[in-house]
Amino acid sequence: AQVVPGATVEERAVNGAKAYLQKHNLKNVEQTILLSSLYRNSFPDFSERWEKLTGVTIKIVPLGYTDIPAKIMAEAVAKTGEFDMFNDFPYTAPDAAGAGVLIPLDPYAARGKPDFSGVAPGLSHQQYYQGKLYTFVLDGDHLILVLRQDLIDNPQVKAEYRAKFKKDPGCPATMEEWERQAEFFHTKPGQSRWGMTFDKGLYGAMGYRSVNFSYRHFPAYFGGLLFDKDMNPRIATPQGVKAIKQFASIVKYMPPDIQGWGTPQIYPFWASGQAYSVMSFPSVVGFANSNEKSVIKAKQLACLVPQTDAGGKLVRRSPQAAGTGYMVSKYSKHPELAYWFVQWLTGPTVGDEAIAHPKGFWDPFRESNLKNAAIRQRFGEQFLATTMENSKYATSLLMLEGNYEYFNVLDKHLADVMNGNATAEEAAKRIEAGWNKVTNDVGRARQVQTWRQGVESGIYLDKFE
Amino acid sequence: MTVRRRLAPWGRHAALVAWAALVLFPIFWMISTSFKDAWEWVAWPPHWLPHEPTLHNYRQVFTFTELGRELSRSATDQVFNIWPALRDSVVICSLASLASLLLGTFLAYAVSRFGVGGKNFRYAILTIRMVPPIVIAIPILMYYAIMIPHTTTVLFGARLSLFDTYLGLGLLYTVTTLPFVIWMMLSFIDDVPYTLEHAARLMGAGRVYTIRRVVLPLVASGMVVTFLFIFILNWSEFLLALTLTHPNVTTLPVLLNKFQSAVEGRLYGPQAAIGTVITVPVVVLGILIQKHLVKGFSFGMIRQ
Amino acid sequence: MADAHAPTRTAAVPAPTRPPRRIAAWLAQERVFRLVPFVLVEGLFLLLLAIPFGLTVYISLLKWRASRPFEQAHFEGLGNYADVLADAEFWWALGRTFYFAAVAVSLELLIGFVLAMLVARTVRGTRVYTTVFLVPMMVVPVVVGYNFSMIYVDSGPLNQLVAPVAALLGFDPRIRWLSHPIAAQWAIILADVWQWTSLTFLIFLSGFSALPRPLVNAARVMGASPWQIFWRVQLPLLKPVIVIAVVVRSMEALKIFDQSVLLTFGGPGNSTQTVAFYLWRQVWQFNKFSFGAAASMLLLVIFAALIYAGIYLLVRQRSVALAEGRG
Amino acid sequence: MARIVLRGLVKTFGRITAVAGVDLEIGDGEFVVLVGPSGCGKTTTLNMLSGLDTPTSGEVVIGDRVVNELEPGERDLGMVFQDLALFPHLTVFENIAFGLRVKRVPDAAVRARVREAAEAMRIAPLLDKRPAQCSGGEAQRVALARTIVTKPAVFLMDEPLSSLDAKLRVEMRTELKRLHRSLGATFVYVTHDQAEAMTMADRIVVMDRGRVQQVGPPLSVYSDPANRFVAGFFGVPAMNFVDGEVGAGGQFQAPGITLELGARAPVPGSRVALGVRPEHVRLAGDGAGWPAAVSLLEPLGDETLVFLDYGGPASVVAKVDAEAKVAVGDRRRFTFRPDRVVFFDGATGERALR
Amino acid sequence: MARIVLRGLVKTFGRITAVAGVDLEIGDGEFVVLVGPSGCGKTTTLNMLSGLDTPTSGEVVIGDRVVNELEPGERDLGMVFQDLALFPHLTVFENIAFGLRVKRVPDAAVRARVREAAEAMRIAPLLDKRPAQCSGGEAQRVALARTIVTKPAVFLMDEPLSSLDAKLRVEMRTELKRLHRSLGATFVYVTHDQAEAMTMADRIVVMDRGRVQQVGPPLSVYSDPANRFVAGFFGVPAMNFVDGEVGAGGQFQAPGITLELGARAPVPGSRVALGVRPEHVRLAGDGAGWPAAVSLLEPLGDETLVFLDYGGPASVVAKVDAEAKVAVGDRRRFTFRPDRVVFFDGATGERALR
Ligand SMILES: Nc1ncnc2c1ncn2[C@@H]1O[C@H](COP(=O)(O)OP(=O)(O)OP(=O)(O)O)[C@@H](O)[C@H]1O
Ligand SMILES: Nc1ncnc2c1ncn2[C@@H]1O[C@H](COP(=O)(O)OP(=O)(O)OP(=O)(O)O)[C@@H](O)[C@H]1O
Ligand SMILES: [Mg+2]
Ligand SMILES: [Mg+2]
Repeated sequence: AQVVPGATVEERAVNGAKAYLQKHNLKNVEQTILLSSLYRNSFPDFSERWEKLTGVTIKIVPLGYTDIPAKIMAEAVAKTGEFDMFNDFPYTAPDAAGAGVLIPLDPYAARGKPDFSGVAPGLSHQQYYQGKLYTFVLDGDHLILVLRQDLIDNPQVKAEYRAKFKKDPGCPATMEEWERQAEFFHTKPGQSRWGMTFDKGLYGAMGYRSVNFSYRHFPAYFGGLLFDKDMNPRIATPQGVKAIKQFASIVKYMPPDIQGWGTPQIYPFWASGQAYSVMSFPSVVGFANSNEKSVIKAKQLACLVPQTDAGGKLVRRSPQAAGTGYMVSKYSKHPELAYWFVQWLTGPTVGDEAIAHPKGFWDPFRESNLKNAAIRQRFGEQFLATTMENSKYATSLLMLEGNYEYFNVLDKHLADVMNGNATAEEAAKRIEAGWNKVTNDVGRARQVQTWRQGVESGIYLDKFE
Repeated sequence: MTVRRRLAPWGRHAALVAWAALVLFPIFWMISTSFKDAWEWVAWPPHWLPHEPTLHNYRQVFTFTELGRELSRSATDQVFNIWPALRDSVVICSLASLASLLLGTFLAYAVSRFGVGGKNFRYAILTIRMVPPIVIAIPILMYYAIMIPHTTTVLFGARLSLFDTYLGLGLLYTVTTLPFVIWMMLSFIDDVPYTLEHAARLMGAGRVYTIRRVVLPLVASGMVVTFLFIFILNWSEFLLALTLTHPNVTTLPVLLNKFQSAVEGRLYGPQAAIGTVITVPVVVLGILIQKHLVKGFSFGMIRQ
Repeated sequence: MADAHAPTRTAAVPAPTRPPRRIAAWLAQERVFRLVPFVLVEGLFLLLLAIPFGLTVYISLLKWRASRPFEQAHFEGLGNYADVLADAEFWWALGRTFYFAAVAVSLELLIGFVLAMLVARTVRGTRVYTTVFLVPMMVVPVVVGYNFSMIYVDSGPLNQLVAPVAALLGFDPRIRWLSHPIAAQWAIILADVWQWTSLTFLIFLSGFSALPRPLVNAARVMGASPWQIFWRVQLPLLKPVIVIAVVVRSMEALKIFDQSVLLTFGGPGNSTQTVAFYLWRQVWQFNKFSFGAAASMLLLVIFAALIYAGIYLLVRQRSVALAEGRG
Repeated sequence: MARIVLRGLVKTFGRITAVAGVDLEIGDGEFVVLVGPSGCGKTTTLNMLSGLDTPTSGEVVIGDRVVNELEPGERDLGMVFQDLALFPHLTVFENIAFGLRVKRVPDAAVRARVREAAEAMRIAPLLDKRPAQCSGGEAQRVALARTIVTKPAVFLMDEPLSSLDAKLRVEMRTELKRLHRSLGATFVYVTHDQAEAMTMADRIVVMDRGRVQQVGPPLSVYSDPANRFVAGFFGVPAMNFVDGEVGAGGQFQAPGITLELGARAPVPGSRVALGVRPEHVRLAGDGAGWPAAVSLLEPLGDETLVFLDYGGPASVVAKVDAEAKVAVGDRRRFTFRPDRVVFFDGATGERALR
Repeated sequence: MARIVLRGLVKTFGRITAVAGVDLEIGDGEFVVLVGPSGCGKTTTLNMLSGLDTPTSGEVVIGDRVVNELEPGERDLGMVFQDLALFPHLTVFENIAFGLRVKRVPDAAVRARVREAAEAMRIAPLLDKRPAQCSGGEAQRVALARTIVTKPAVFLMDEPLSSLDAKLRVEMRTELKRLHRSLGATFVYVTHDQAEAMTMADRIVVMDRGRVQQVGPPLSVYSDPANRFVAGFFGVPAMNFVDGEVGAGGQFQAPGITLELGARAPVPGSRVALGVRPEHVRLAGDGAGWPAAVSLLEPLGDETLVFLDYGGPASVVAKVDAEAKVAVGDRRRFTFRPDRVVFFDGATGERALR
């Protein structure tokens, strides 16, 4: 195919769009994007720029991201052509692509030459499903751990901590150590320690434990492939059971309602200084640094996700848990035009600007981000360095047909363990059975093939032994 | 005995006041929260009244600008302005409720006066109401989005889809509320003496004229009650709207859902603001017709 | 007024000349007129419910996940039904639903009845009480949902109110209303009770105000205590109204969806997953359209049984009422 | 012009025969009253006349048209209903105007005619009120005004006075007669109150079990009843009946009472019932008549009812002047006014021994 | 033992005064009838007696206890309501048994007493039916049986017969009298039907606008009314009133009618109204009496009402024998029975010129 002229990814996109408009003699085109409502405060700045550059208007339909997959599937059934682009997690792609609502972008990419260099493998390979390019990622939303720098630096804390653990407090190397720290820092309301009184108490840890979130965190505790080569679950193993236990046991140092909490509870709570540590999306750091009511501005320490014991060896895995990508609808009237916008938005230059956007929700993920002054300014050196390092361990969630059902099985049984309704061993067995049922229902042969393809491509970092 | 007789009213009032407090508390909390800034939404101990009252939530909800971006404080704010959804809800709910009311009233008339549909029609009709909406959501989606467009394309050469349209949702609302209309209106129409109609007809009035000028005015208050009741049902309906509309048409409950879901977390302040705004008019309306409400809900089962 | 039995005219009397009837006049004829609304409504039902219903049956016999194009769906027979029946989660959700409905509806009936009785006996303030008690009914359930989610927050007002009691009994006052499996179930039930007691109250109040006053007076003169009047006179007379309240509320309670989504999203785990919510997830989250259709059909069958039980009760009450000279 | 003929009128509801064949001719301008016990088919007959019910068989002729096929509104008649059927949501004015509005009479004419009707019925000051604000008598007049405003040739009235209290009923009776006289229209009036029937009718039609029992002027129905049903139906208190038989000597014999039948044609041994109205029972001095004990007195003010135990199964009631000296327990003799005694066949109830 | 005394009884509902001060003594075993027009406070008085309403002020004494503070059920009385108030969900048996059941009378005794009451009221065959399956008269008897079964000392009845038709009403009147005589209990009976009042009462209490107007035996209330209200209330058709004044010569003067007052004490010039009942108006031959034209005849069967136009504002009505020869348009003279003419003060309506 003929590569579109242009020196940069963005230039090629603009030129490609203009050429398309010219070729089809189009004017006043409006395209619609189904946008995760997280971005609705920042996205318009870019869509307006695109309109200035090409004359194509982008209409935004914001929707909570939990509702987006259903909306995409409804479009797969209804085929209204209402939407040109979708903004959702990459792991929506398997079902959506299977339903035929997504268009493979490889033919356009061949002419547009997008640039994925400097993107960690766990992130860049996620853009493909069954070998085809469906998604452009613009968000390195992998999990990190954040601690309270001010507490760690407190001399009395240091002294007590050293007395107990024979080392200085700091980023925990392993999940076990994080839990030990959580226990150490956990303080009841009204208790006085280290010369301070904790009126509202101090929780040792925070993390996402609610339905539809647990599965995004669990791989960090598991540390490895959830299935073997033939799609047999590896959960009912000592490694799996240990991961489940670890996942559940730290909950006792978390706020009691944590199983019902999402981002809008966790972020402000963290910023209110009532917890020592939080495992969350990277944006939590920016939130707590910039929010006016935050009491922990510049008191945060970003850490790599702790390592976990994966069957005898320590591995560090940071699930790519919430980063969204951009897909093009098959029922779009002008899929190519939509493609050009996606390529433009996610390109290295515009993409960097997006990440630097003060009200954006895009997180750094590309090596070039490190050199971008605005991004460094926004996220801070320490955090940026950490998160870029962390992204090397970023691993995709399951890129399989029916993945939400796999996730649900996991969530449900993890909740049972957290609530004491099942032991880790029982849960592991049930998860295994549940997953097998899904695999069989979807079609084992097909799943095995997709699974292997995904593992080979490196999206899970780990390979079959 | 007499002591008991004197004390009983006090006991009654105590119980009633207690329940009234229970009923009003969530409403109070909603209104209070609607004036709170984000930091007061979840505070321990809770703030019964806002310490720093603000209109910010209302401003966000009522902004006329496209997305109200300038009013959102941080990246987590996902606030939408209420106007388009308000329009959609008002249009769909009024028209559907009205259609249902008229159709249902006429059918109720036919059932009451001519025994149309058989002896137990008035109960059989309730079966419609018992079907959970989720059960019909997918087939209706396919029906609206595939079968109807396909059929119209073949027949008329024009693709007509009911998916995500006023008509599509409105029709469903009409159908799902019909059973209640028929049921309630039956009890009102049964109360209108035959002789009034006879009198009108003897004076030369036709069937339609009689209904319009004699029967309808007499059941008007019943129709108001019924309308309000089904309007509330439609106004509240969530699942069908969620499945069968958006983005062109968005009703309030769906919009409200965009402010929150258990997963995404909640924006209590703006939600409370919207909640206050959409609750108050309905409640005021309800209070105005309270007397008729009480009359309309024994469904004609006790009559002496 | 034309009738099939109309006698033929005698020749002696000239036939009345009639103006030509137009469509309106034709419609106004009783035998036509009576059927118009019926045909309209039945037509609507047919068009909007019967066809989709047929479609559901058809889909339920296919093997179709929406993650594949519809064209790839193939005939599966009753396999989906077998799958649903074998799915423990379906039964669990169904059980939850019945449990919620049973507990919530019982509470609503009980509280609504007592409130209505108290209001009916009160002389002063009836209007105010009635007005206040009816408010919840008029609040959009979604609003109720997040309203209660505010109240249930572990650092929310409810726990603040509970705190003194908690302190006394020595447990953590921060009850996890939404994340503890049992508390979450009650959270949903209480929200439902809060909202829908207003309806049962309204129905019962209508019943009480329709009760003939002289009957109570008669009982009083015969020396019946308020308690005896209640059990021997009012309650039996209110039976039809009670049946209505039970039927109407059960009907709606079995469909419970909103609060389970809004308050807990079925969690923690699936402890608050109702069958409507289960279906919704199977379909819209897991894209199992044919499975969902089969589950829908099974649900319909189960509900239909209940529906007919309910209707049977209603009809029987009605005929008893007629026999007693009421209604 | 507004002659009414009913020919072989039958109406059945399912298995119930409400009207079992009624033949009747009503002259133009006549005031005919249908009376009979509850459920005898009066309302049904009237409804077939008005067109509200369709006859199962038979013909209704009004003027000189068979009207079976006509809508009620096309039959040129006015009707007053038992419950008046005033439209509660309309003012008195609009109630009266209704029939004119239906016919799209111009507004000015409506106003004039309503006012005229209202004045005729003396309710002009009420025109702006609602029916609920009118007293019983006023509401009654409104219903009449509503009917006369369209000047129908035939007036049908179904127990129009039954909801009024005794006093008002008496007044409205007079009012209705006056109206009839001034309009000259044909009136068909249904009641089960015999006082109304007696005082208003030109002719009374007595119905029972769906059939006409007797037709005639009031006094002849009262004093010359065709059968025992009619005899018992009229008169408060009811006619006294004494069941007996014709003795061998041709005299009437019953326990305690024996009466010579004189010139009438007796069939000895046949069972007959003697009937005599309370006002024709006389308390006699000693000697004449049959002995009896006074068991109960009911003073009515103007007159007093005396219950006489003469040894038969029921008492004989005599209506005597209020000032008559009678006390409970008195033993008195009584006789019947011979020219006022009637006899009925013991089996069929038809008049006998004329 | 079941003497009843009402002392200064007052009841107000908000601004409405339903009963404006009633003082009354009712002897043990007496049959007292409260009559009066609708809304005059009869029901309210009865309800205060039964305890269903609490008096605003005043005392109710039953037997020799002040019962103001007692519950209705503790006052040892039985009540029959206007609409009977039978429990539709209970059988006739259980309806009758109700009062015994609430007192936890043993089952065997209940059965015996219910049967006894049912037999007394002749409804034993109905015991298994429901009230809706009973005819009007039967239902009436059930209500009575339900009341007598507890053998109360006082019976209160609020228009118990008003829903029955004329014929049944007459029968039930007799039934009630019989019941009263056999039970010997005190009866307080409310009605606005004067025939019931006249025929049943030992004493009649006439009420109007919340006050007692006259108390006395039926015939004295009828023939010797205390004021114009009472006079007009009794009698069908109503008493004739002629408004006039006392002339200079001490005679009564009205347009068309002049009457010597004789021995009575006239105050010349004072306005008085003459009252005379229709049965005391006599059609005279030539010469005597005042001339008048017969404007209307109302034959009642046994008697005929003659409307006489004598030149005054209203007609004078005379009740004459049915066989009297009178025709509309006749010019006749009429007189009043002098001993039956009463006079009322023109301003206050109180009796005058006694
Ligand atoms: N629509 C109907 N369906 C069935 N039966 C009916 C209907 N209308 C009247 N009947 C029956 O027909 C008979 C005659 O009824 P109709 O109303 O004519 O009596 P009526 O003489 O007017 O009595 P009343 O004095 O009580 O008004 C009654 O037995 C009644 O039950
Ligand atoms: N509960 C009440 N509230 C207000 N006013 C009342 C109430 N009960 C009765 N009244 C008024 O008190 C007055 C007397 O009423 P009551 O029922 O005693 O009359 P009544 O003589 O029994 O009349 P009727 O013959 O119509 O039964 C009426 O004007 C009535 O409107
Ligand atoms: Mg009738
Ligand atoms: Mg009364």
